[in-house]
Amino acid sequence: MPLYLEIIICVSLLIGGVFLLIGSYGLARLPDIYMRLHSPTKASTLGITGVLIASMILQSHLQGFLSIKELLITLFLLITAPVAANMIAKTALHYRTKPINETQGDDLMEAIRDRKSPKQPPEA
Amino acid sequence: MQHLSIFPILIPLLFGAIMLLPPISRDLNSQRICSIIGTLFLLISSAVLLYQISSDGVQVYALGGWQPPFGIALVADRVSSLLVLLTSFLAFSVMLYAIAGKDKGGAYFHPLFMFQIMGINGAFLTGDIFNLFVFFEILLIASYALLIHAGGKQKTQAAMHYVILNLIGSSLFLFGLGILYGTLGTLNMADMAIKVGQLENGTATLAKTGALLLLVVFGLKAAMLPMHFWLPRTYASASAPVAALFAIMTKVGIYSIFRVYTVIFGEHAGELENIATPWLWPLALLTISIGSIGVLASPSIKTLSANLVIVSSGSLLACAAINTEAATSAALYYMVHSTLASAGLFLLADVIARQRGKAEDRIVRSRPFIQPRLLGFAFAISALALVGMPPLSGFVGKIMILQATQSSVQTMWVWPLILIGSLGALITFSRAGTTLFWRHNGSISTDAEPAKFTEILSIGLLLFASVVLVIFGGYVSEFTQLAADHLHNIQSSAYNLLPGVTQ
Amino acid sequence: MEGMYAFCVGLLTACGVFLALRGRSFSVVVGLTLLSYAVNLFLFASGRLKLDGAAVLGESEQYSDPLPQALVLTAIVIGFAMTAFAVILAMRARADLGNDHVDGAIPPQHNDTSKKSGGSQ
Amino acid sequence: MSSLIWLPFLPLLGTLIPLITARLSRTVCALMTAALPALTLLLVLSHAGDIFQGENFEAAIPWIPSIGLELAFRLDGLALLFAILILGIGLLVILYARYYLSAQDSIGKFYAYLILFMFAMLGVVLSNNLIQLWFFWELTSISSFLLISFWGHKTDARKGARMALTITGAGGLALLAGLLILGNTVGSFNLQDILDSGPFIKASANYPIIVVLILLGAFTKSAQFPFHFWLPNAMAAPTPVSAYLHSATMVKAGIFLMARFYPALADTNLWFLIVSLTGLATFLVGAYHALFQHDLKGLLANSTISHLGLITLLLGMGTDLAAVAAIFHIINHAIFKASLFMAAGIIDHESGSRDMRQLNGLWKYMPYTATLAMVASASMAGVPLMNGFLSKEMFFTETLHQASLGSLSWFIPVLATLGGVFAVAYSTRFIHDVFFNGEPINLPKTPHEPPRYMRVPVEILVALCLLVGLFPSLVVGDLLFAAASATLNGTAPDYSLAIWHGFNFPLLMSIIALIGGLFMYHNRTHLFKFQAKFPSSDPKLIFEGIVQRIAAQASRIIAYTENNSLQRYIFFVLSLSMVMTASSLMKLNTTTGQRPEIPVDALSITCAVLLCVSAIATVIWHRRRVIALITLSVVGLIVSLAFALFSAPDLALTQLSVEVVTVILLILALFFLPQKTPKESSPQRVVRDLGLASLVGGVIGTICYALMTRPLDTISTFFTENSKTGGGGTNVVNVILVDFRGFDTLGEITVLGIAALGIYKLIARMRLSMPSADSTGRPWSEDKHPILLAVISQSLLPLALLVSAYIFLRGHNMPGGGFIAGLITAVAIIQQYIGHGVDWIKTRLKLDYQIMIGAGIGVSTLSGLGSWVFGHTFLSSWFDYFYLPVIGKFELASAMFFDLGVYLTVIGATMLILANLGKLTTSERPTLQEHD
Amino acid sequence: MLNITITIVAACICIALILNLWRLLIGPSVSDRILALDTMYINAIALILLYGMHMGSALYFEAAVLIAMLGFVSTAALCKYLLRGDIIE
Amino acid sequence: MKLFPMPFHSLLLFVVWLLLNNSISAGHIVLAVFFAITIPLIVTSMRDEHPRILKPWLAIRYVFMVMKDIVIANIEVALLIVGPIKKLKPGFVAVPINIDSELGITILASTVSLTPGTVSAEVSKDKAWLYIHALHLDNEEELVESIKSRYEAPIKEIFGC
Ligand code: NA
Ligand code: NA
Repeated sequence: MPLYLEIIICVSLLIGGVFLLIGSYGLARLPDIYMRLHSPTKASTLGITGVLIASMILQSHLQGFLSIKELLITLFLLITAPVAANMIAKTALHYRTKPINETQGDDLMEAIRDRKSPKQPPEA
Repeated sequence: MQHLSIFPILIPLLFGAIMLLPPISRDLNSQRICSIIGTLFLLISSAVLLYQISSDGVQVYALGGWQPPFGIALVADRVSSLLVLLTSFLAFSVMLYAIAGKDKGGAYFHPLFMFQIMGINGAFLTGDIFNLFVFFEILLIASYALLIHAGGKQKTQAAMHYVILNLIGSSLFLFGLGILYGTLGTLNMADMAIKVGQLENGTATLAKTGALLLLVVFGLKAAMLPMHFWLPRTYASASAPVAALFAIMTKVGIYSIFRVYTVIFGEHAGELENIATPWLWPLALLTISIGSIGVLASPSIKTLSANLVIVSSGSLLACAAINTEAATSAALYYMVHSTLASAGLFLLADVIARQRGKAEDRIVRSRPFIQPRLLGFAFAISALALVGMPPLSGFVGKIMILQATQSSVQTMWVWPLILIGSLGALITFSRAGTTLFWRHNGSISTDAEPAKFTEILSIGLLLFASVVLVIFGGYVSEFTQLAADHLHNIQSSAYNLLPGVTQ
Repeated sequence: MEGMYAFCVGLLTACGVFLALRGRSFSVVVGLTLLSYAVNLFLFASGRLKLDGAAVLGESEQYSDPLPQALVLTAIVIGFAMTAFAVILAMRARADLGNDHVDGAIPPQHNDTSKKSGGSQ
Repeated sequence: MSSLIWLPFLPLLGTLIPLITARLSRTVCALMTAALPALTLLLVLSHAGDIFQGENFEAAIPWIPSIGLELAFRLDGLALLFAILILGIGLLVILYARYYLSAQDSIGKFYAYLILFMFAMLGVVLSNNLIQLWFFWELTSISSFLLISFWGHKTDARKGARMALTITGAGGLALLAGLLILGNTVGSFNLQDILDSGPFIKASANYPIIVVLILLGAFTKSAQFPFHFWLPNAMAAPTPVSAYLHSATMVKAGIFLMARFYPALADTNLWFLIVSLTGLATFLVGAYHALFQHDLKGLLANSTISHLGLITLLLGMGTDLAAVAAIFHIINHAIFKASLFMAAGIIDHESGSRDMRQLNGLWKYMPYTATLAMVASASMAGVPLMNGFLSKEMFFTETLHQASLGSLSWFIPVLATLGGVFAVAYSTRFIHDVFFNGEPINLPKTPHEPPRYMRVPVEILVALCLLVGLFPSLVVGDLLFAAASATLNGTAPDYSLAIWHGFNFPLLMSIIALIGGLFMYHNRTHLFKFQAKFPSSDPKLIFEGIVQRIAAQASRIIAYTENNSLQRYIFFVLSLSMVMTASSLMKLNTTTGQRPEIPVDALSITCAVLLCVSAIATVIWHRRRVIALITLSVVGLIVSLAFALFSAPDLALTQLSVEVVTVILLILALFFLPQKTPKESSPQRVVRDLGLASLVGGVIGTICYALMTRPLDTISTFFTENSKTGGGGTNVVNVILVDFRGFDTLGEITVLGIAALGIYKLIARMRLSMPSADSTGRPWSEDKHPILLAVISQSLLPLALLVSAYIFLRGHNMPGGGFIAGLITAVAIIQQYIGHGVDWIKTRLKLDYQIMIGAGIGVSTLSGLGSWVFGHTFLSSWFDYFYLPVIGKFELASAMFFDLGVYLTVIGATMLILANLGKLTTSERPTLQEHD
Repeated sequence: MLNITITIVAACICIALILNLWRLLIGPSVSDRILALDTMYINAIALILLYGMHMGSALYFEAAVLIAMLGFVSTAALCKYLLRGDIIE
Repeated sequence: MKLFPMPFHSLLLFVVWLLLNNSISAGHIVLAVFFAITIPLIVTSMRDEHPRILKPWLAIRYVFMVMKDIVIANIEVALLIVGPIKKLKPGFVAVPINIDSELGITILASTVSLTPGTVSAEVSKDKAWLYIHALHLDNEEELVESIKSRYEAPIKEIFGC
């Protein structure tokens, strides 16, 4: 394998690995569910993309032709990750899971939960 | 005909599948016709198969053309073809009963019935142990579905226990299979029989644990103590044709015990020779005992029949434990007899229950019957058959079993248990019969339905079979003798069943 | 590796068995699912473990034993069918019997029975 | 001699005649019924001459050799005697019953049972094969049950019949055991062989058990003490039955048995002790009880017991002369007892009562019957000039001659005389208390003489009493000699049938008996008072009580063991399996085998940790169901990873897709099941279960380890070698699935299809209430179908379908295949259900899942059947490479059609389950307003 | 170099998985656990791809695709359950 | 029935098939065409009416812009996560939106989730508000404005709604 290829693969792999780790680290570290939501949806998406790119390059090299089917995984993840995050946020809101105290706009939460517009006063 | 030995599996499978497709799937009557034709075909082909086997010898059917031990092979020998014929006859008779109306009350009765038959026949015919597992699962899942046919709390409750216990059983089965494959490296039973003799030390010990796990599984199916608990409730709550069909289900377990522990772990198995016997022996005796106690305690005819199934299982297990040609022959005869007789009683119990209002089939005073003579006669016949009194087939089976005991120890245990068990059955049946048919109050129940023609025909066929088994007892027992000889000698001639390997 | 694998199989089995011995249908079904995982792993292992040996011709030099894999596939499917049936049956039992105890009735509170049995022992 | 074969079956053919002719007049019915027995009697008698000459007739045809059963008959003296009794008295009873039975009674049924019994009884006495003998023996029990319970609506009849059946049935089973051992000992079940090997049998170690078992059969049947109690209770039967069964035939079957096996078994100390003492006890007990009966038939029944005891005692003595006396008494007792029963029946029939406290002074009303009864009764008492006197005299003589009890032998004649005293006393009572002794009290009817022909049978029998009594040699001499010879399996000894033997001890005993009996009867009031001091116990009640207690005990055992606790059942199954496997596993010396192990790496440790922790978490959190589900998903994920790691990509794919569907199913179930699991396991239970679980886990883990570390030689090389060339695919696992072991796969999809059908059945009538709130009591969200989820689900569908097509098509050569493809499609459709709901889908997707299942299984099967056309076996695969312009070379294989069937079935089954489950809740669900 | 990188990345993913497990165990809310599971799916995809790279085999790609597709379905179903109870209504 | 009821999807399927098989052989192109036609035909009944892409070029530009944003967002978020947590100022924000189609809203919400420090939490019943959660909220108005201008506007333009 040419060195430049190996370097590209290694770099993208390392980026991927680091972002995956950060994503999971954030998941473990961040103080409330709403904040935790960010880390897998973003960091992990990028992380997995890194691994996928590395895989694409390596497999293309090994197979001897361009193998970019890993893009399909990226496609799936890009489509589904926001929805998953949305659904999880909905459940957290539904369960009235408390955000940390520093959270701004937490007065909106009831409205969000009930899918009302922010100006309406909450019903009694 | 070369494909004959797979007919007993394919006929029900295809008929079952066809009945899921329109236009037949939309109309109960055409399903009924379809089922009768199917089971009749099955009966005919099984009879021809039996005839062919007894004249030409064993048939090995290599599926997919892959010779055993690599591919799956069906082995139609005297034993399997006899049991397939038994199943087919039972299926045909029970189907006659079902089409009188018991097939209503839920969807898919007919296809499920067919699949159940397929599973049973497959389990009898297959020569591959994993394929045996697959057919076990087919017959089990079909039995789950049939058990809940027509609904009701008891059925649901019984099904819950039955299903979960069998799921545990299936897990154990797979553990056992894993061990056997992991030690023998093959799945064909004849090949296993050859390889098992070559095992040594640790590997042999491991194979033994696998074999014993299988024994538990088969014992569970066969309602061997202490794994019989599920049976009375399950059988008693099932709708009549289903319960009647279930009469053969315990026999599949017994059959597997005979197959596995005479063919694979039989006399030529080296270190693993006759490993099941020390366990089978006490458990068989205890099974007979608990079954007989259950018979005495039975509050209703269906429970009574169910407990009789346990007794017969115990007796058959005792034969398996004795593990000689004579015992196997006795077991085969007894299997045929007890399956048909208990199926007949299950059906009869249903007819009885329908004519007695709220009393149903419980052994209590009730309204009189619409058809007292007919039912009384049928009841007496099935009672005689099941108690094992002349002139019906029970006594032949019983004497064959008694005669099969070898040592004085065996005799000392088996004889009293079987004879006292018969006495218990006699007492219960005489109490039941006199109560059902002579202790009446009130008038004939208004919602009582008389037995329909096909129902009577069905019960009649099953009970008449008992008579035939006595009249032609000589031929039948000669056949079972030959079948038993074959089974006990497979191990020494296993290479004949393995065209794929050279000796 | 084999030891760890075997430990996991054993642990899964134990967990499955423990849950299968509970009284509520849901726990039992979960237990059976765990047990079937264990069974599949066990059956799979009967062909021995092998790294980098997928039984696809031309993909590797030495192939792992494909037969147990085929068996496990069959077992997975059958296990799935059985579990599905058990799950729905549990629901049906709840509907028919009014509770989710596997025996169809909630047994009397343990405190009462323990006193009784304690006395008799 | 083949006509002998037909002899017992002639009456059997006759069982149908009464059923058919019952609609004609009763007389016609009786005559037609009698025809075949009469013919049979003639046939039997036609052989009499030859038999008197010492000839025996035998005939046999094989039946079931494996159990020693042969259809074998023999007509010798003993059989002849019994055949004549059975048929002769049978004919008289048929005539008698014609008048005895009332119009309400079904005479056809009665005659049918009677003839059936006659057939069985003939079978017993004519048998020349042990098993066949037992066969007919049991038939007599059954037919007598039917006869005793003829009036089944009466409690007494039912109970009496049941008791008789139980006792004789139990005896029958003992007899069977005895006969089998006897046959096995001798090595033949032929009667003649048995009779010829008497010395051998008596020397055999099995002899005691044979004797005991066979005698149990004989004693129960012949109502010997202590099994005698069933006989008086069998008196609930119609009197013709009693006259037939309980005097001449069935109760004599036991006696017959002892006589039949006399040469083989008798004449040992054991035999003497058991038989004689039992006979003596029975003789006395019966005689004693007879005196205190108020029921006419009860008196006769007990007297029968007593006389049976007398015969048994004689047979037990073991001398040839005693045997002759026994045979003679069989004849005499049959004659006088049958006539007495008939007389009692006439009295009952014409006066409406059998109670001797009501029956008084009937002489005035029925002098003719009274005369007949008096003669018969005198015979029973042993009055000279009657037949009973002769045999009783012989009996007394024999009691004097035996010395087996040594210095205590004098007991026997003394007790015999005492029995004689009682016999005279109860005979006197039968006459005096009924026909004299004042006026009738409260009889339901005014007594009168019976119809002419009802009396005829009694007249014939009474005439025989006198004829035999007066001219014994002339009337029964030949028959007795032949029967006695047959009994002894040789020639009977010299004996004298003279009426007068001069003054001797036996005569003195008779005189003492006569005088003592009259004296005893005269002073009966004292005796009755004495007897009244004992608490009366009805054996029927005791017997029923015992049976019920046994049944109750049985129920208790069953209730205790089958306590309907699944937990216990599972515990038993697993414990048993552990006992079995652990016990053999302990013999495994070293767990580790020789196979080199794969080194452990961090990745696999991580996976193992994940797996173990989440498995344990599932257990710990099993009561928090959602969380348990989440941890379960982790376990599933790791298992898939493990499959991937250990070179099984197909397994990984399958496990992943199955996992998701399972979780979805479980979530669906979660909604309808209670949201919480209560904590209900006691600590002991938890500890017990943990113990068992660890044991199972430990054993399985150990085995797993031991297996993996041992080398294995498998058949699998065949598959890798033939996968491409024989199966046309490079993915060996898939080729195994669709080709080498396609039959398994066919079975597997059938299972899936059946499961779906079964689940459909389960759902069809399910009535579930939906929880209005979740486990925390929180009302459900109102957002049915979140926008994002709905829209994205739609977008995913085409992609998912494409992926499933991809997976399907590559399966044969690469990981994949119909099953996984099917599940992916199914999951994609489920995703639409989740995103949009059932109603939305219903209008848009019109798939009949049931048809898909049927078609799937059908397609797979048909793809297998195709090979038949080419003469190959089922599922033989076919594949070839084709070339098309533009497209190039491609492969077509029958396995693809097979896989297509799999694909269809999987979708059909999965969707049938999930879509129907979804329909459960489409109706409105209760909404709960939130209260904060 | 590639092998070392793969080892490092594998270690990263392993730590990530352990962290996911940690979150899954401590929760505190069910939503947290679902999120942890979802993240685990993503890490598992990466792990499989990495393994494929390590083995130089493309056989494991489909497993990764399947996790990507099906993991989402599972997450969505769990959330739907928490929200509505009934996932197919 | 139209041959290509969902042209965009057909194209996507065609590409993805070739991608999956890593092949542009004639056989696979035929199969790709086959699936590109049949799958939409099967699926079309299972779809709600969605607006068409009116400006494909704009759409492509949008995609690339979002991809760039994703990378940036990820790095930002990664830094936030690794950095001191105490300094984070999370917050909920209501973004008024003005898109009619559900598809448009979904795309907007997804984009928001994938890009700088925001996750779409909910869409109000009247579809007039998109609620988001920001990991680090410095200036609410700025955030709302950037979402509206950077993402909402192009989406509205692409779909013409
Ligand atoms: Na009187
Ligand atoms: Na629903």
